[in-house]
Amino acid sequence: MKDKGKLLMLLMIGSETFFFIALIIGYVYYRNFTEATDTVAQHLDAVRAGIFTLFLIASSGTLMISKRALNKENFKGFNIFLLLSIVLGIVFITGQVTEYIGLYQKQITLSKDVFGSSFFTLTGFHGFHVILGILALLILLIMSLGKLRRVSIAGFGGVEVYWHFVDVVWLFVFYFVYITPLL
Amino acid sequence: MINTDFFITPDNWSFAGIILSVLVIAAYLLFLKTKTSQKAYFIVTVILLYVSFGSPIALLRDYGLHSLTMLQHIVLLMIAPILFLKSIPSNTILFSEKFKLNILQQPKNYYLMFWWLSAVMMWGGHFLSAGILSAETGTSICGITATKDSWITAIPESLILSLLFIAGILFALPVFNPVKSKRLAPLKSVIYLFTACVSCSLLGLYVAFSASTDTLNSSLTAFTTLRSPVPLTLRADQELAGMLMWVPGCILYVLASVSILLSWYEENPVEKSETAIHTAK
Amino acid sequence: MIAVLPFYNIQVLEYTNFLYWSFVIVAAIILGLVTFFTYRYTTKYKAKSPKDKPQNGSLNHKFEAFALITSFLITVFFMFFTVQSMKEIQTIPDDPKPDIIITGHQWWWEAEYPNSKVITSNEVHIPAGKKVLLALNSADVIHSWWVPELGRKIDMIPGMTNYMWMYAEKPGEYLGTCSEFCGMQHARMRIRVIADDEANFKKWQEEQLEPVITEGSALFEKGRNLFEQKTCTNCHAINGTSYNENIGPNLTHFASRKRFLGDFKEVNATNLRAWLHDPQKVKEGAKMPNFILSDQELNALVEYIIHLK
Amino acid sequence: MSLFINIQEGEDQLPEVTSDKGRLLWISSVDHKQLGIMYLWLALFFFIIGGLEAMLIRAQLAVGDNDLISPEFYNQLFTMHGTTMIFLVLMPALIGLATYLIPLMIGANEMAFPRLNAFSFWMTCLGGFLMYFSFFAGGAPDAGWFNYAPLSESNYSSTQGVDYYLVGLILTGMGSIGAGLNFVTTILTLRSPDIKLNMLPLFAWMIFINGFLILAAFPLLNAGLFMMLIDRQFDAHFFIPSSGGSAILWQHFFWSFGHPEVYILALPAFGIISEVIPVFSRNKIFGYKFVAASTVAIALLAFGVWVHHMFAVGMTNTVNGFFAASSMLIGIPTGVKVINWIGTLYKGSIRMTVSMMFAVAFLIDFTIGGLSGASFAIVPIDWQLTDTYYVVAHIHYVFLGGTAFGIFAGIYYWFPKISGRFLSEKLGKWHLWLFVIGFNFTFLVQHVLGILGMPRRIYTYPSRFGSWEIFNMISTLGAVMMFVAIAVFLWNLFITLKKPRTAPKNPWEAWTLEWATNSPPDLKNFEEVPRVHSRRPLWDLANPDNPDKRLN
Repeated sequence: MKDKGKLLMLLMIGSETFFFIALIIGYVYYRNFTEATDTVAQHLDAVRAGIFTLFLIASSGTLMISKRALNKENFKGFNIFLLLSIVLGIVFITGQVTEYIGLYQKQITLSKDVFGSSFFTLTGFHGFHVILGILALLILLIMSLGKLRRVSIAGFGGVEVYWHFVDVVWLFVFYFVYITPLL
Repeated sequence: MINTDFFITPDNWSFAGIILSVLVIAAYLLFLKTKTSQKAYFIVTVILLYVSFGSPIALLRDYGLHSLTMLQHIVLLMIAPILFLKSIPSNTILFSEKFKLNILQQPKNYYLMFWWLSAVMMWGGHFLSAGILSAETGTSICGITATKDSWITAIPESLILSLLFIAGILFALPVFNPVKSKRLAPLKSVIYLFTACVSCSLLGLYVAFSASTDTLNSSLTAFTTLRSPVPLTLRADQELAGMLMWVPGCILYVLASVSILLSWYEENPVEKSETAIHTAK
Repeated sequence: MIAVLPFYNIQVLEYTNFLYWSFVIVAAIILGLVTFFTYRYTTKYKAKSPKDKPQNGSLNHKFEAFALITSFLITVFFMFFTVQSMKEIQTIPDDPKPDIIITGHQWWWEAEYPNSKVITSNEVHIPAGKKVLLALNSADVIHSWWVPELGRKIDMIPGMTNYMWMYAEKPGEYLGTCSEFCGMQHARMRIRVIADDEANFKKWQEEQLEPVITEGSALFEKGRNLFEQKTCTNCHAINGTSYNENIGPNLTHFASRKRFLGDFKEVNATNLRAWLHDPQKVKEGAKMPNFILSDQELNALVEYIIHLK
Repeated sequence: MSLFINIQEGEDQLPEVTSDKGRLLWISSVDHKQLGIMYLWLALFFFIIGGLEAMLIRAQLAVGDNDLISPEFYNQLFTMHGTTMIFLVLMPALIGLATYLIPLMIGANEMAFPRLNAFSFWMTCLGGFLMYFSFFAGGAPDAGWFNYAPLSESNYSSTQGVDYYLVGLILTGMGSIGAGLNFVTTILTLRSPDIKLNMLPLFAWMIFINGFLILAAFPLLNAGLFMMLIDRQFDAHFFIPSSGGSAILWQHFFWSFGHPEVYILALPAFGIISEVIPVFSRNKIFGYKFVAASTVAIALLAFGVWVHHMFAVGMTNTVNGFFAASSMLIGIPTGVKVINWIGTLYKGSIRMTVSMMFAVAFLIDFTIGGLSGASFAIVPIDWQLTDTYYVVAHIHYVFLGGTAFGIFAGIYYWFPKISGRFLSEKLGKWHLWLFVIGFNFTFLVQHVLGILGMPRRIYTYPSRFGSWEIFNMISTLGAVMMFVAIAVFLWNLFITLKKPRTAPKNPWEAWTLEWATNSPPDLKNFEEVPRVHSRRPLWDLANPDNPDKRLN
């Protein structure tokens, strides 16, 4: 493989997958197989979360478009769509933060019960990964605006894969956290 | 009572199935020129298919034996497809160079797609089976609940089993394609199989460890009437199912990986290219 | 003194014994072969001088296949007997009705006999010659019940009840120990199981159910009052009185027991006095607080508790 | 055809350090050789600390009813001893050797990500020192190295020790993941163009597989550690049964990491042995295919056996039975490896150097460890012997008699390459014999102690148990012998490092690429890399008339 950075990122994603599998197992375990109360589950708004999910998916799409622009050496398009991805990512994070605030106002917290613990841990770690991804994209954007164009493009492969990964993980999290209680 | 009677009652053995199997085997032996080992693989495949679809074992499912369903699924999803692909000669039209379905020409074009497709079919198939069982018994199976006697019971079980077999073939194709040049590189096949193992393990884990007393108690009444003759407790049955999915399934892929690697260590591109030059002349 | 290997003649241990000895034999053969060939080759093929040319000899590769098949067969053998003996040792009915419920505490044991309603601590009595079903759980952290001569080992996990069979063929005292690390005094959380014959066991149960003595010498009375004043009753229950908090060991027939503090000290006035005087000095980390009792108070309390027969 | 090819990387990929002179430069170094050496020093440092802890433990247990050490301190000691030896000694030592050797073995000048390499090292270092800082911050972790909940939760472990344990392990875990990432990418991308993946030296192959194991296993631990940290710091309830959590789930997380971890520590040692034995037997490894393929089988199976640490937890016979089967099966590929190593001795021309003697000691002691491990797969035996000194003996036979002997063999073997000097063979033999005899004295009797019913992790035992006392005394005396052996080893290191550099390029007439460089290698490892056509490139160069079978 030519792109060392992308290879490294792929391996790291493989590793992170196991991390999230462990967290999801924890979540499913407490959700399904203990007598944990469902207070948090009852307060989750799947529709709202679904809308924010669309933002995150869209950000993956815009990132792909910006990659295509990069391959055609259309730097303007590249920058615009990169910026768009970042904005969409930030929208998603904003959604998550406001959701947390809403839940905390309803006294649903990390320490309320075991379901709260696993819910906030799982979504929190995902949110943390999204923030890291946004930072990486920002760095790419800033570098591509400046003189370091060549370097930023070299790092693009890795960051792109990472961003898609964060996106896919969210789909699983969304399914297990928001959809399964409805089934 | 499940005893030898159950197995020797001719009614429980599908006669049409036997005829069909014999015909298929005969056709294979007559029309295809293959190695002896391939013939053996094919015969075993047909026997496995027959046992899964037409033998009393298929009927035992009706006792709500979760572990047996899982065994059936493993055979159809993992064992039979590999044997089947191994038994197909490389000049079969579907796989040969002449067959110009572009996507099948290079494994890198389709392996990801097939992985996902078969993973979805595997999980979907299992959940559908659980759903049917749930609808038949009116209880929840591994957290899956269907309304009693809902439309879902109309789906014939054999359809799901056939789908699983097809999913198995699709899944095994990138690694066990009869044409060697269309296979994934050895190390990539190992990773491909390993990722499948992870997926498989998760299902096994889920099934095995969801067998807590609490979840089972709710379904106890329905099952005791259904399967009073079976000498397995409900919990043991479900754990057995999960563990079967997990341990033998994974060991099968580990063995496949190791056998792929063993031939890869010996691989000698020099010899290969020399013979290639030889044939070119 | 615990002895696992000279197992008693009961099924549980027979199986374990058989498996262990056949394992030891197989292992000894394998180890013997490895040692022998390593020794033989390293001496036989030792280079005579540093300039010896490499010989590049090689064993036949069929040898690997042979080893694979042999070890697989050994595996099948042990697997078969493992499954068999697991079934023998650990078949618990779907709807278990335990004879004794044992709860692990940091660092002592509580035993409850649901049939006779006896509650005791640290010293478990069982009838000899009869299989007893134990239910095990824990009040705080994970403990593990292990009386090697009487059956398997099983963890006691908070929030979960485990079951196991225990069987003593002959009357006698059997020692065991908590074998999951459970905090500071894990070492001093030992078990004493006393197997009585049927008649003695019945007698013991009846004795345990007898009401507690409430009257005695003046010192005894003083001790009883102190027991209430010093808030001993907040943790310790004495059946037949209004003290029924089961946080610490049940003291109803305390003096009928041979040892206390998780089989650590013999029950006698001296040990009891030392314990009440400064629990942390006797068993560091124990949950028992130091009530800073005066000498008279100590005498009275000891007098009271030592008469709880 | 030329015998050498030029290496493909440009100068810009080399570390920015221009000289290896000056001590301070080591701190900022990103050179894989310097980092490898620092890893080894770190491991040695913690090895001494962990060893001293072990000596205190043995001193306390030498006689019954001993009150040399308070129970509280004893619990901290054995917790820290276990954690230190596994995460701060064996891991860094193996990663250090790999960091030093992998680029050399595959004809590269650097790791794929030199800065990540430095990051990994400093993370491990930080995690280790943070964990030890807990001694000065109110108390070290005291819940055992596997830290079972709920004993490790705040209501039962009130000091900050466990928090230090959690944070320390998360940091070292990140370091290990970084190292794993680096090994895999380096091997995949920086190999000399001649080297196909199936031509890797066995050590490199094992590290390659090990990289994947690290990548898959450590995240599982990290997830558990984070959950427990959240429990302790933010009052969550993951592992607290009294408020709805599950004590068992922690065990599942820990052991689904913990068992692969055993192989993470064993595989590189297997790799070292597979390098040392052939070189000193002057013989090709018997069955490269089997050794390499069984490694893959072990790595894959390693994730399906963890419940055998939990047979006594009270799971049903069905679950236990399947895990017993998979645990027994994983013994088979491991056992076949021993046959491969012994087969390599056959018709060799064996030179009994200290390195080779450690490898031979490894063969026998690791077999004992493997066999006693197999006895735990037999569930009824496990139901008697788990959590007794039998387990203690087993784990030490695997980690000390297995991995540590492997590391010693590797250190005596590669020391001339790393430092340019030979460790004294005479002192080395003292070290070896004292250590091996002391080791077997210490731990062989512990099997018996376990069978006699002595549970592990007890700070004392009643002195009325006479036989316990005798065996414990033997064990302690053995430990003293090992202590002396390590002193001899340190003395050996000390005097050797004062000697001038005299080692030639290839003193052992070995066959892998690292021996084609200077001893010690220059900052840029290879000006030109020898052409490689087989698994033994230097053999082909030395014996042009009788080369190995070509593989490319």
